[in-house]
Amino acid sequence: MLFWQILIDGFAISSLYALGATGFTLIFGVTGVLNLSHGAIMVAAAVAAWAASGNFGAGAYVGAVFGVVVALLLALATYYLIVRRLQLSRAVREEEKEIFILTATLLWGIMIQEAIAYLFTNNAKTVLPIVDGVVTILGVRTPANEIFTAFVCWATIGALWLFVNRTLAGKAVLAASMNPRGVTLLGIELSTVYVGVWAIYGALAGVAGVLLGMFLGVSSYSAGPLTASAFSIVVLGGLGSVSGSLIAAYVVGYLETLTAYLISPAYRAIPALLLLVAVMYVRPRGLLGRR
Amino acid sequence: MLRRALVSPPVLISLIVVLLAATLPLYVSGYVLGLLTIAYYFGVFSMAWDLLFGFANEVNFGPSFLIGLGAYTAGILDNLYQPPIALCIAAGVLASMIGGLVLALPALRVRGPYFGLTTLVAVLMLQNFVVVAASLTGGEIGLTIPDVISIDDKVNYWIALGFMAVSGAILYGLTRSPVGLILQASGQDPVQAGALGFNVTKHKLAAFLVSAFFSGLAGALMAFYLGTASVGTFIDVTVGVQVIIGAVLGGRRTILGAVLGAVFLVALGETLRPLGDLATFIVSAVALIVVLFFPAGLLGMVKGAREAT
Amino acid sequence: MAPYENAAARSAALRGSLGAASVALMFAIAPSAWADDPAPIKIGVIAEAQAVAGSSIPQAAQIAADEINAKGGVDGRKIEIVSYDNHSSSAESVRAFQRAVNEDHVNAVIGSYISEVVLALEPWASRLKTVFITPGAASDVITQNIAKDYEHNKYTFHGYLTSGALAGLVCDAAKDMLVDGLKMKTAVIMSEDAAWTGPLDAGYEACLPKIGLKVLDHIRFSPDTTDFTPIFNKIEASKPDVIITGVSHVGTQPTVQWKSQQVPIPMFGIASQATNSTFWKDTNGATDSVIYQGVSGPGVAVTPKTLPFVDAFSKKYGNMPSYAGYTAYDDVYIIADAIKRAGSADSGKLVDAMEKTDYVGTIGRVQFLPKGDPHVHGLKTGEGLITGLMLQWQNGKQVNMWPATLANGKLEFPSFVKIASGK
Amino acid sequence: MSAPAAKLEVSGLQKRFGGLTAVRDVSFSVHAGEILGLIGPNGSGKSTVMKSILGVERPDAGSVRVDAREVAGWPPHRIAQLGVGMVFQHSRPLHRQTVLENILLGLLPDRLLDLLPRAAANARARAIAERVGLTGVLNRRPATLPFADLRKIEIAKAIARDPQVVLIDEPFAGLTARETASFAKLITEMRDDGRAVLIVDHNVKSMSALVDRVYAMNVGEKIAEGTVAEVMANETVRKVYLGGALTTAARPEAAFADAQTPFLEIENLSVVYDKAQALEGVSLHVHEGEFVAVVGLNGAGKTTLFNAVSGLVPYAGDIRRQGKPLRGRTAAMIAREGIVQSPEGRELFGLMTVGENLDMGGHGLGDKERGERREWLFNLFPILKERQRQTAATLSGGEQQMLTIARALMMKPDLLILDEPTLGLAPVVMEQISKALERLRQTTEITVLLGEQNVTFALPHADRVYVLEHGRIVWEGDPSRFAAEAGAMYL
Repeated sequence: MLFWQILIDGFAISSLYALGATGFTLIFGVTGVLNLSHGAIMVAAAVAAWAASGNFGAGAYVGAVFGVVVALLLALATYYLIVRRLQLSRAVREEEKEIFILTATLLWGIMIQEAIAYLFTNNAKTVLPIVDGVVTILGVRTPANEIFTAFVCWATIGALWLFVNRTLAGKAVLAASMNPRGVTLLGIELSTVYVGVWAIYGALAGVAGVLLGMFLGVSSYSAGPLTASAFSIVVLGGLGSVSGSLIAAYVVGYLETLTAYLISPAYRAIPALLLLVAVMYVRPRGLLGRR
Repeated sequence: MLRRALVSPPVLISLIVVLLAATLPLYVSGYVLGLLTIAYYFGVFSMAWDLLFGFANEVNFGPSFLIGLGAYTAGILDNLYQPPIALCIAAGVLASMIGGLVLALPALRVRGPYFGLTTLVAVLMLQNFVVVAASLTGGEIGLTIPDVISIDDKVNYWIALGFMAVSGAILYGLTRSPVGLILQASGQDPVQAGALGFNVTKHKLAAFLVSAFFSGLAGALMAFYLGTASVGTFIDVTVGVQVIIGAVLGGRRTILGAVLGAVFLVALGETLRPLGDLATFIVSAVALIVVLFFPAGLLGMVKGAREAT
Repeated sequence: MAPYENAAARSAALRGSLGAASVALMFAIAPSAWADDPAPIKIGVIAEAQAVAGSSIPQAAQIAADEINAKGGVDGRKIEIVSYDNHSSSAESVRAFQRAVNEDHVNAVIGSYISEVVLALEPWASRLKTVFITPGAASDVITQNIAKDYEHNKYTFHGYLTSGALAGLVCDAAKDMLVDGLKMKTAVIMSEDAAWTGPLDAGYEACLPKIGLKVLDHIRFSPDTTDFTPIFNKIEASKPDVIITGVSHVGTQPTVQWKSQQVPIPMFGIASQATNSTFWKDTNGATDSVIYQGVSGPGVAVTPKTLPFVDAFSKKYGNMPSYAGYTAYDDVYIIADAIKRAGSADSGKLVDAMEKTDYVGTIGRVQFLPKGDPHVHGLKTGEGLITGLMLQWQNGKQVNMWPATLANGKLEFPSFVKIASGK
Repeated sequence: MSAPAAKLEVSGLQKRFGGLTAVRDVSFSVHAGEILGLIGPNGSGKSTVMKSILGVERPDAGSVRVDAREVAGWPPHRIAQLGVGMVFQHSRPLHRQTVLENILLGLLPDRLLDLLPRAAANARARAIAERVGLTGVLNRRPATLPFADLRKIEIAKAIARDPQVVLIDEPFAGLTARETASFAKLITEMRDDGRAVLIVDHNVKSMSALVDRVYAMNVGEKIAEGTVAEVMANETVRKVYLGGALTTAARPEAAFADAQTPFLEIENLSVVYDKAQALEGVSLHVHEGEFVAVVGLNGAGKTTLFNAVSGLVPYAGDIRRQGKPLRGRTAAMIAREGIVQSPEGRELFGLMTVGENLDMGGHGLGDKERGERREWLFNLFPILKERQRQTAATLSGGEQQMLTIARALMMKPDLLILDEPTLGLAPVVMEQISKALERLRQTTEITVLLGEQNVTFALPHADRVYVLEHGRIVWEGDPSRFAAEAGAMYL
């Protein structure tokens, strides 16, 4: 019983982590950018969905879509207003661009977060769920929403996988992550690829955010922790390795669930952090890190 | 070259500014003084960070790890046994320097985002510890520090100003001194520095220790000014962000610019106060604009103009 | 207790760091207005102008001051409120306090609903020998400090219920409503792992068995918890009749997941965020049937003074006062009354007078615990003093259930909640 | 040159990177007051030798002795302190310090508590600056100096440590003829001070004037040692640099239809990489259907030239395609429009299969056409057909090179630019690739611009040959005349 509970509960939350981290690692893998406004964008998506479905009574589906769209726009804004500008900047020396992009996206994230707090207060909000009620699996009474979450996460990740491995456009993205120069020499405009990737990222972050909002609820304060957890998962799995971060997401997810069940909910975050530190010292590349 | 640095414009200007600042208590309200007192301590935080980033070329996302260690160690000691304040502060500095070593170890092994993350994680760990060990640290509602250095605004202000001035002088001098040169060389191109016969590891470790020393000292002093220490004021990641933004805003690699940035942030944040929540939004926006359009930072712009000639 | 403490503290991190000391004079009154009168009595108010709970504090205090002044003030001396916005940061609060005393020469300070802030200010009240009363913080440490070193710390008063006291009030209500009313026998305590819940849980542990509720399990969870599934599963496994809550920093998430997981056990106790009128919307109605402790509720006349105050407040500011608003309003009267009795605003005399306070305010009859009590300068609670209320969310409304004399509705539960009556 | 013990003695040096052995049994010694030239084409392992001496790489076997002390495996700073100085090819001065301060850096002891500069050091720094000819710019910042002065700073720093042994990496790269002379002077002065100098460069010619002895390497091994004359006369060396007897199949330039406006015209092209002159006034042209080879040693500027054509680097001068300037088009556009490069670094997508790599090349084509094209390439490079499900990273060097060329051909190029297709390949593989090119040339109308340092490989295919040296075209003509006219300058 307890075993099944842990298995099922851990799965949903892990899937959510996985989806959240996938976009983050995709962006890093292809464009080499660590986007510290990640959490803020997810929250923005959730709050947008909440506002649309709740305040303006647009209904759960419309709300969800609206949330994703908002995230997508924010992601593109992040690229055009901040990342691209810094990448092309002559005033910043190459070796410094990393810290500049980190700082800039961080500030951008704070701006988004504060804007949300200002417009919608910083109380935690939950998005009107698309599915309701509970189902009993193997004797575990599971909210339908939880199953829905896991399902959508994997459907999205699966779609991404198909896109990248089964379409030429997707392969171009993959190619760009391995060798941007090679892509250019084959007559593919890198800038187009990047815009596409940021759009995909936006969509992924949006879906993740909205699901989070339905499943667990968010507040503008979640932004920082969300970025941190995505960051740790991605580093744990190995920067730029999608499969790595998927695995890492499940490691973290189950580690937390196990701690919550077997030790105490009060310490759920700590083992994951310790594991991260251990990895940093022992295998800085991360579990499946390539670079 | 130090001799030249001593009479160089930046030094003379800062000297004048400090002297002027020292007279402020004669004609501004205690409220403004309190404001600047904090700003000065943040100035030191930023300078210490700039030493690592701008000179040792190590991006430390966890300045608040060192600051928090200093503040809390000093505070807890005072809270438990009330020894002389000086002793508490010394303990704080020591703890912070040990923390510096802990940070330095991964720094010498991993680079870029990886090191950045280790430092970030260090902060999260400390934060968790403070909350979990509430009985000792006061948890998330903060630690009460029975003693304070002084309850007089003016005295506190002068202490902070003096401390900042001295720290600034030392750090600035350090970066202009021979070891400063070596540190920059090590940060910029370890291989070349090695080929010139410099022990890169040794110099970087030293840089971490110095940075930790000032972060910890400033943290402890600030704790004894406020008579309280809380995660929100000393450890939270956003505190570190503030420190970094201050340094980048003022102009990285300039030490003195860091102070400028910190004071600017505080002043701006303050003047925007009536806007409430929007204040933070606008401050971040301004900082972002500087980062995007004037990457050299406030002081950097001036220097840049001069160097180009 | 202290709603959003954590939230506020976190935001304080950014604000406190991006800004520093602050005095928003938006509420302040130009001293010159009283030029021709005898020196006014100045009361400093340090609060969180942006936070839902904090914004009511200076507003309510102002109403009280206006009322008193309208009646000619205290022995002809007007009451002047000087407000300081601390942006939920202890650092800013400390500077505000220093300025209030050293620059603006206030006679007493009313400050903050955040325990972190109050604990930071308490030593300053002692250092600057200024009477200081908090209308909203919950930590027992505040009064414990006074007990530890009375002579030094006697200037601080705790104008709101300590967590320990709150536990007692919840137990009183549980006795009437759950044990006698619904014949419940067992309970599980679910509280967030925060400083303020320490004494609360201790209180629960002590009093629940006494009133006949067996405590089957006691779960503390991290305030950062997002996924409550494990917690509810654990609770359900021990099959209690009721969940006794102690949550403040979190609120939306556990409530929503309680609903979406259809946990068949009712929730009863302290749930600060449930006191917000917006809570129903934030949780998409998941809060339906949640029972929470409060000192006030829409349309509940705790004392004859309650509703008039609420009317005055909503007339002037267009919204309902937060729980700290009620106490802040009372605190101004209490200070004024004490100064009147002491015949002077000298801190020493004022403290003595304050200790003799016996005043019926908006949340009940206020008396401070005497020297020698472990919670000296805390509020006395219980029958005839302060009892608090127990309210339940019922399809979008906060309905009061307890005490019976003030009840304006009956308990109702959704189908998925199984009430183990008479078992 | 008859000092008793050598200042620097390398013996039996061996260094492996994963599978391949970069350096095998290299032994030489440099005495006080002697200049030894260490030469070898790209991938010969000379820089690995240098790194091993510096302590940047830890040799797997063999010994490195400085003043008869074994230093193999020591950390760089200790080796340096023992008296080994290095003049890096790429100068990275401290940007915020003046020239004087940069030189002072070289004079500083490796101590932590050295807070006040000594006046003596200052004087010494000025003396050194005087000597290398930087006196005029002592108080300027590097950013404002010309490339040659930056290199001088590097030399000054090295001299400042008063090293017994000086390593100099490609001393003349990026320098103009006049600057080259003054550098040669500085280096001979070092020798005259009684230092042991080791110069590392691509060929003998560049250093013939100043070295006492030359040690020539190829694919990790010694191929010759001796005086300049001896080494230049050495058969193996000549083979490595010039190849053996050649059969050429050049077609006369007039034979091409577009004699008036050639398909590709490059006029007076100059490229400057952060101050280093990579190309200087280069002009050349390629006719439609012609096969043009640009030969030159690594570092001569071939890759820069091609990258300029492909729009990857900013340049001065004109590049015209069928009379229309290419400037302003993005690299991708140029490639899409048919000027396709098969780059030196190969730039394959390592984790993708051979098939996928080819598809990426044919992304512009319809599915059917892409299929046909792929089949055609498979019978040009049969090995790729067998490997098509394998990921590119798992291919051998030769197979990767074929894939690179094939991928470029998938784009149906009007002009195919081949940059160093033989780099680091075994002779048999070169043979295969050579055959493939031959077939291309026979069976299609393809136009090719080939960049090579391996003359043996380049000349047989070429209709015309350009020789590039230090960023300048130094010879142009028919391949058959190459050995006679250009051989000497090429060695």
